[in-house]
Amino acid sequence: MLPVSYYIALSAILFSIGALGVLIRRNAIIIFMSVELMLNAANLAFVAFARSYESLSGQVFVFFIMTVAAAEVAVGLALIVAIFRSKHNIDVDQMSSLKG
Amino acid sequence: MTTDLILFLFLAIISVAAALGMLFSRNAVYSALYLIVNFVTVALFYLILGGAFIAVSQVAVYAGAIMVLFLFVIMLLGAEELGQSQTLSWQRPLAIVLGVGLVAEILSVVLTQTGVIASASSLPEGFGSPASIGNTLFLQYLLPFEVTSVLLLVAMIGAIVLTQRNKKDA
Amino acid sequence: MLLSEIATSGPSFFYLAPWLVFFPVIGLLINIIFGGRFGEKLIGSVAATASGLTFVVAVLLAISLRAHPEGTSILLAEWISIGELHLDWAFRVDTLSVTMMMVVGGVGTLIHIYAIGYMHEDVRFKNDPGRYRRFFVFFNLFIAAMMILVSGDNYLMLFVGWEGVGLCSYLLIGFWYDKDLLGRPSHENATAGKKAFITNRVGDFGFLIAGFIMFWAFKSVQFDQVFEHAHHVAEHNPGIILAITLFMLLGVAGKSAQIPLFVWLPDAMAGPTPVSALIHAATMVTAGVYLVARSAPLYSLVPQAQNTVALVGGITALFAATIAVGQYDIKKVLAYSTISQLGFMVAAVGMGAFVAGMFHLITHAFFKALLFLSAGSVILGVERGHHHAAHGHHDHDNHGHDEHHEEEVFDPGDMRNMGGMRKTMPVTFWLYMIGTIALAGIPPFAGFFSKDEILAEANTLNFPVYILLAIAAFFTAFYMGRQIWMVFFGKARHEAAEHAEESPLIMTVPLMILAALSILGGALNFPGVSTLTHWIEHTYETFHLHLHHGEFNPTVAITSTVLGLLAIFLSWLLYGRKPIAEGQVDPLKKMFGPIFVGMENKWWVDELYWAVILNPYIALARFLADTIDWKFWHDWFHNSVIARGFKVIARTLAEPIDLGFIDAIANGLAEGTQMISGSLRRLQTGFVRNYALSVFIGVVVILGYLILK
Amino acid sequence: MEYLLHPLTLVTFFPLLGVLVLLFLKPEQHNAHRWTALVASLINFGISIVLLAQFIGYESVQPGQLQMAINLPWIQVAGWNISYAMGVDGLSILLVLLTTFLTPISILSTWNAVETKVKDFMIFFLMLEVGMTGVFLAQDLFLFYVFWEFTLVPMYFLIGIWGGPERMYAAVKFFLYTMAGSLLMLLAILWLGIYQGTFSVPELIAQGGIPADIQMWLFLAFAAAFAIKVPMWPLHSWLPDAHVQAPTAGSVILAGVLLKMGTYGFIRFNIPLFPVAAVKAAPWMALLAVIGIIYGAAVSYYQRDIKKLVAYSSVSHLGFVMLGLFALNPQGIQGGILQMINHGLSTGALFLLVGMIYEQTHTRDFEVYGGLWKLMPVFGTLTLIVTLSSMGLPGLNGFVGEFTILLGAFGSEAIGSPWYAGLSAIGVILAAVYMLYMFQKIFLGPEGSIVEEVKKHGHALRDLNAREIITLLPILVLIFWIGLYPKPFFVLMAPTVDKLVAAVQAAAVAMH
Repeated sequence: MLPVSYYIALSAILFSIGALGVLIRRNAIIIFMSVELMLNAANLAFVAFARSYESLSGQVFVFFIMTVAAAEVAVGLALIVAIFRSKHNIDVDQMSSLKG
Repeated sequence: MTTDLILFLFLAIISVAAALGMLFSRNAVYSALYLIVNFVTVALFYLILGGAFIAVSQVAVYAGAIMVLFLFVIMLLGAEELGQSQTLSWQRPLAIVLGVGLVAEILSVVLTQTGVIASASSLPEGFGSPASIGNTLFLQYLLPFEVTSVLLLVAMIGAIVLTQRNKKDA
Repeated sequence: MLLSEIATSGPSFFYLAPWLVFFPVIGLLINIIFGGRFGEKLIGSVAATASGLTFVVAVLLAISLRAHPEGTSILLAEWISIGELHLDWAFRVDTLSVTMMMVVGGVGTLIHIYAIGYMHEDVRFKNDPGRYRRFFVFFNLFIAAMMILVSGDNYLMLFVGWEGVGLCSYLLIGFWYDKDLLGRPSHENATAGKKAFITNRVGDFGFLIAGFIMFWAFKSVQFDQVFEHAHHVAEHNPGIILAITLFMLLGVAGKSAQIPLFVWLPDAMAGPTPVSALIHAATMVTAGVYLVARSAPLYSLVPQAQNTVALVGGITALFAATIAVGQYDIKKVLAYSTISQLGFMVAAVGMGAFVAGMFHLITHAFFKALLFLSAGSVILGVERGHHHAAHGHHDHDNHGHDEHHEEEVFDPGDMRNMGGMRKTMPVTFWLYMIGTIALAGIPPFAGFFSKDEILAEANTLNFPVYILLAIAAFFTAFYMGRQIWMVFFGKARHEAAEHAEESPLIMTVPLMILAALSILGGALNFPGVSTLTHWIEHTYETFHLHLHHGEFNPTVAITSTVLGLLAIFLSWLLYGRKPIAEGQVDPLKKMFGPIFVGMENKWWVDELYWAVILNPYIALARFLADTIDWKFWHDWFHNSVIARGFKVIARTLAEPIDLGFIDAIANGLAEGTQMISGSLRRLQTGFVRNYALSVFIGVVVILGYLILK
Repeated sequence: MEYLLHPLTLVTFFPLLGVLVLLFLKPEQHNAHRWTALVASLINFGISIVLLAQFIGYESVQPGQLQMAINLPWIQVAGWNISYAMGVDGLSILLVLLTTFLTPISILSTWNAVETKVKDFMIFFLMLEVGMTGVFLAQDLFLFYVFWEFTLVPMYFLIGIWGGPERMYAAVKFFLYTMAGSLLMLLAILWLGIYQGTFSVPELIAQGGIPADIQMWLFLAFAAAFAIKVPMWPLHSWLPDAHVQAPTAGSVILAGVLLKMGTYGFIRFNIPLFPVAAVKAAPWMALLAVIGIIYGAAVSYYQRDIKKLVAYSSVSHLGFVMLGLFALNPQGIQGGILQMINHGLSTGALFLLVGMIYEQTHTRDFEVYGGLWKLMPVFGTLTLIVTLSSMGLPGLNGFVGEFTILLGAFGSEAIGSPWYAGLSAIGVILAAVYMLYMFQKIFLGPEGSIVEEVKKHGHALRDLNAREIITLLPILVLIFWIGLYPKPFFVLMAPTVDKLVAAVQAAAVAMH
């Protein structure tokens, strides 16, 4: 069994890539995917810790995160569809009506 | 030990590569496919870490259901690629610097504290099996489990309401 | 009482006592619920039967009492029970109460029967036949309340009946609540009813206070317990017994129309005649006498109270008799006569001649009911005659009699409109004569024996009262003679009297029974035999109260008889020998002038009360309501002082202080905030990614700080 | 869950369920609103009957205790000990029943009278019921205060929206008056809560130990709130305005229940919490009560507006209640509590009757009335019975209350002199004067001008219809029941009152 830190490091890298995706890309769908990637990174850390502490709670939390992610994707994609209908675009930089 | 390490590195490289592929693809469809690859490698990690049930769920739910949904929406909207219009020119470099910074920070923490977190070499019988997960879920986490069901219901209704066309438009 | 005892010592119907109240209540409920579909005869029969059944019960109780003369008390239910206060719905059956029950039931039933006929015509003359049922409902209610009064086992239950009969009196005086005595639209009758109720309430106030003192002195208002401890209390604190009896006297004065609360009774004649007979002559007004007789064990302990009661009775007897002389309304004469006779009874029970008072109560019930009902018969006869005469004049009139009332005001009760009616109404005439002789106290009629017993007792017990009563007796004979001569002799002074018609049998038969009782009633307590005395003594013996036995006094008897005959002769001289003609001034007025005017105007007692009590109260109420409560307290104090004062304070605070100082600070703060926010708003780019970047910067910086710390 | 279905919680908050249903109904479904409110209040009455049965059951085991008590911590910050504490005893059970009994009757009386915004009316009415029931059941001073103030809001709107022409003035006056008194009470409550360490009434009573001079101040602060609510003379000025302007159902509840909150406050808080002060204050309270009795009766007599007359008669009647309560002996207090019920029934019924005639004639001025008994025999007879009950005719409910009160006050050691009761007994005479005056003006005498006036508008005066008779019938049954057989009512309160009297007497003895 490899040390947990390996997995944590991997998890951190994946998380950072996801975060960069959110920050760099303008395509709303890809931003979403990046969010999913971040969630996955977190899941990986959970499972690694679950293994290391021999506690199933970590795995159960992954299960819950998956559920939340599913719900989030459903609502988020619905939002994107709704926005696309009114704006005919999914570029997040076009949606700036909150500008002060 | 070494086989473990080789396997780990092999999968980790694929995983990071797929993530980066997702990040830099122009086409959203490619991004999605890269992401699926990433999810599958992560599922393999789960398997290695003794989470058989979670691994299967990962493939079924993420790689299967969620990503298919993504692809559906991409196709539906026909928004694979966006036009060239850089609005915030300074954001991209700053973000990359920060991202690297974050990785460096986390790695520094992880590498300096390696010895603290020990790992058990052997696992109890049935760890991460559907039966054990089920027991934990329905005994210890019953109420959260029920709450997530409500959450899913709300998400479903929300999705339906949001995507419904106005009666006047129809 | 043990069952075996009942089995061995004759029949016992004591358990029937509650039915004294239940029967009339059932009767009135039947009439309320089903009466709408009944005919008049059936309504009247139901009511009369209910009343008759109470008489039957009373008789059965009397029979039971022969075997158990000490009487008993029948518990129906617990009423109020708080701490030391225990009040029951319990019925007292002893010789005293059963005597009253028989009078109420018996006379009541006869008057019920009479009323079937009387009201049949009355509602038609007054043009509102729908009110027939209401009359009998109230009548039965009265019987029920009166039975509660006489059968109560404690002072409070007695009080329930006491106020209950007052209510019935109110309702029945105001029976023609939309008319006056002459049938014109007016508030007069309703006001008379209200006057009766309120005057009675003044008396009831005394009763209540007496009850309160009694409770805190005896911790009970139950007859047996009070009387048992009366001696004890009297020894330590005679003032308490005196206070109780004097406050009770106020109640007696209210209900039995004694000075100073007698003013309601003459006005009460606004009710239909059977009401006057039953309630305001035979039964309800005697409740006060019954109360004193019932409380004999208390009164006999305090001579001061006894003297006061006797004096009140004596003065009332004389005072009312003088007023009766000056009245022209046939019922008013009888009303004042009733007050006067009640004075006799109250005087009797006051001086300790309880049996004599009760005896006179009984005979008075007979002959005064007879007189009132006969007077009612006379009035209806005159109405019939008026009706007849009116039709004679207006042959084309098809609308009935209601219009005459509007055209021409005619008082069928005014004796100045009567005269010579012995020919047109012979039966009524003879009945009236019997009643008159009985009332005047001529032997051997009932009134002679009872009145004589009172006079004889007064002669020995309280001589000043004896003098008052003897003079009152003289006046009694005089005004009754005057009435007879004016109503039945001479010539008719109005065409209505000329055409008067005799009443039907349903009215005259009960009268004949009452006449028979008026003749023979004296036998109840015939001197020497003293049936009633021995009968009632049983009750007092239980409280170890030994009655003073009045003896027959020939001197007193002869004096009073001679006085009576002399008075009748005098009245003949004035009114019989030369009957007064139409429109002629009363001969007494010529002779005595101002004195007669005083009698005619009831000595201005009503006016006095208006001036001394009522008008000041109304003025006070008006002052409190309009000036104090509304103008001062509501409008001035609250609306002006508080509300306007608050407004003034508010304005001062609002303009110089709030606007000039506090507001300025607030505005300055607001402007400063606006300036700062104006520069800060540039941060809001509106790009989501930008916001996310700031979060990310935060994460990296904080994490870095934590690591380097 | 267990607390949610506790009878006391249920009986208090059940009407909210009706409110919830009403919220889902469309504003124009007037009949549906009426039925919903009626059914909700009737079910609540049923619940209160169940409560009564349980109460009798507990009472037979432990008489005089606070039964079915709930005690849940509510606000426990900074040493404040506020709980959701409820309980029922002989003092409150009858008033709870009176509330749940009068509410459906009042709702029934609005059937034709309230035509606009029926939904809002019913919502406010049901909320009012929640507040009133809560006031009678709360055993925590803070909770009590919340309920107490809560009743103001619906009543304010009931008067202010559905009232007569001067409704805003009356509503604001009502609100401000009650509020002003309540603030003093709030200060006293906070003092108790902070310095005695608990807001729980039973605990405060058990602790005792408030110094006599402070008791007096606290007594006065509480009395300020309650005396305005009762209202005691001379703080009654808001009452005629509120009564005259309020809609019929509002008047019924105002007279029937809201005023009782004041007298209830005295018996629940002032007397047991500050027994020494209560004994000291008794003669003064009795004096104010006597003045109120006579003054109210005299002022009633001179009113020309029917509702105003009844309003002032309340001042007189509640004077009797106060006299009874401060007699501080069993007769006086039990009579006082019963008289609260009696006044609720009789005056409530009077307001119902006035409302019924007002619906037809649209005037409350005596002068145009007269001779209505002939045209409306049932109406006249029922009014007569209620009038007689109100003026204390033996055999009807009013007498039992007044008699026991006067009897108690006459021999009361706390009041110390029979003169108070003697003078109050004059009020019994004066009650007959104004009550009979009112009855005569409306029902007796020749027909008044109103008869023609109504005919001009194309319809004759009609007698009561079935709904109106059904509205009144339960009250009439109780009027006779209490008058003839009040024992069950006295039995309910006797153990609690005995305990209270014993406690007060112990305090009075300790004082000397």
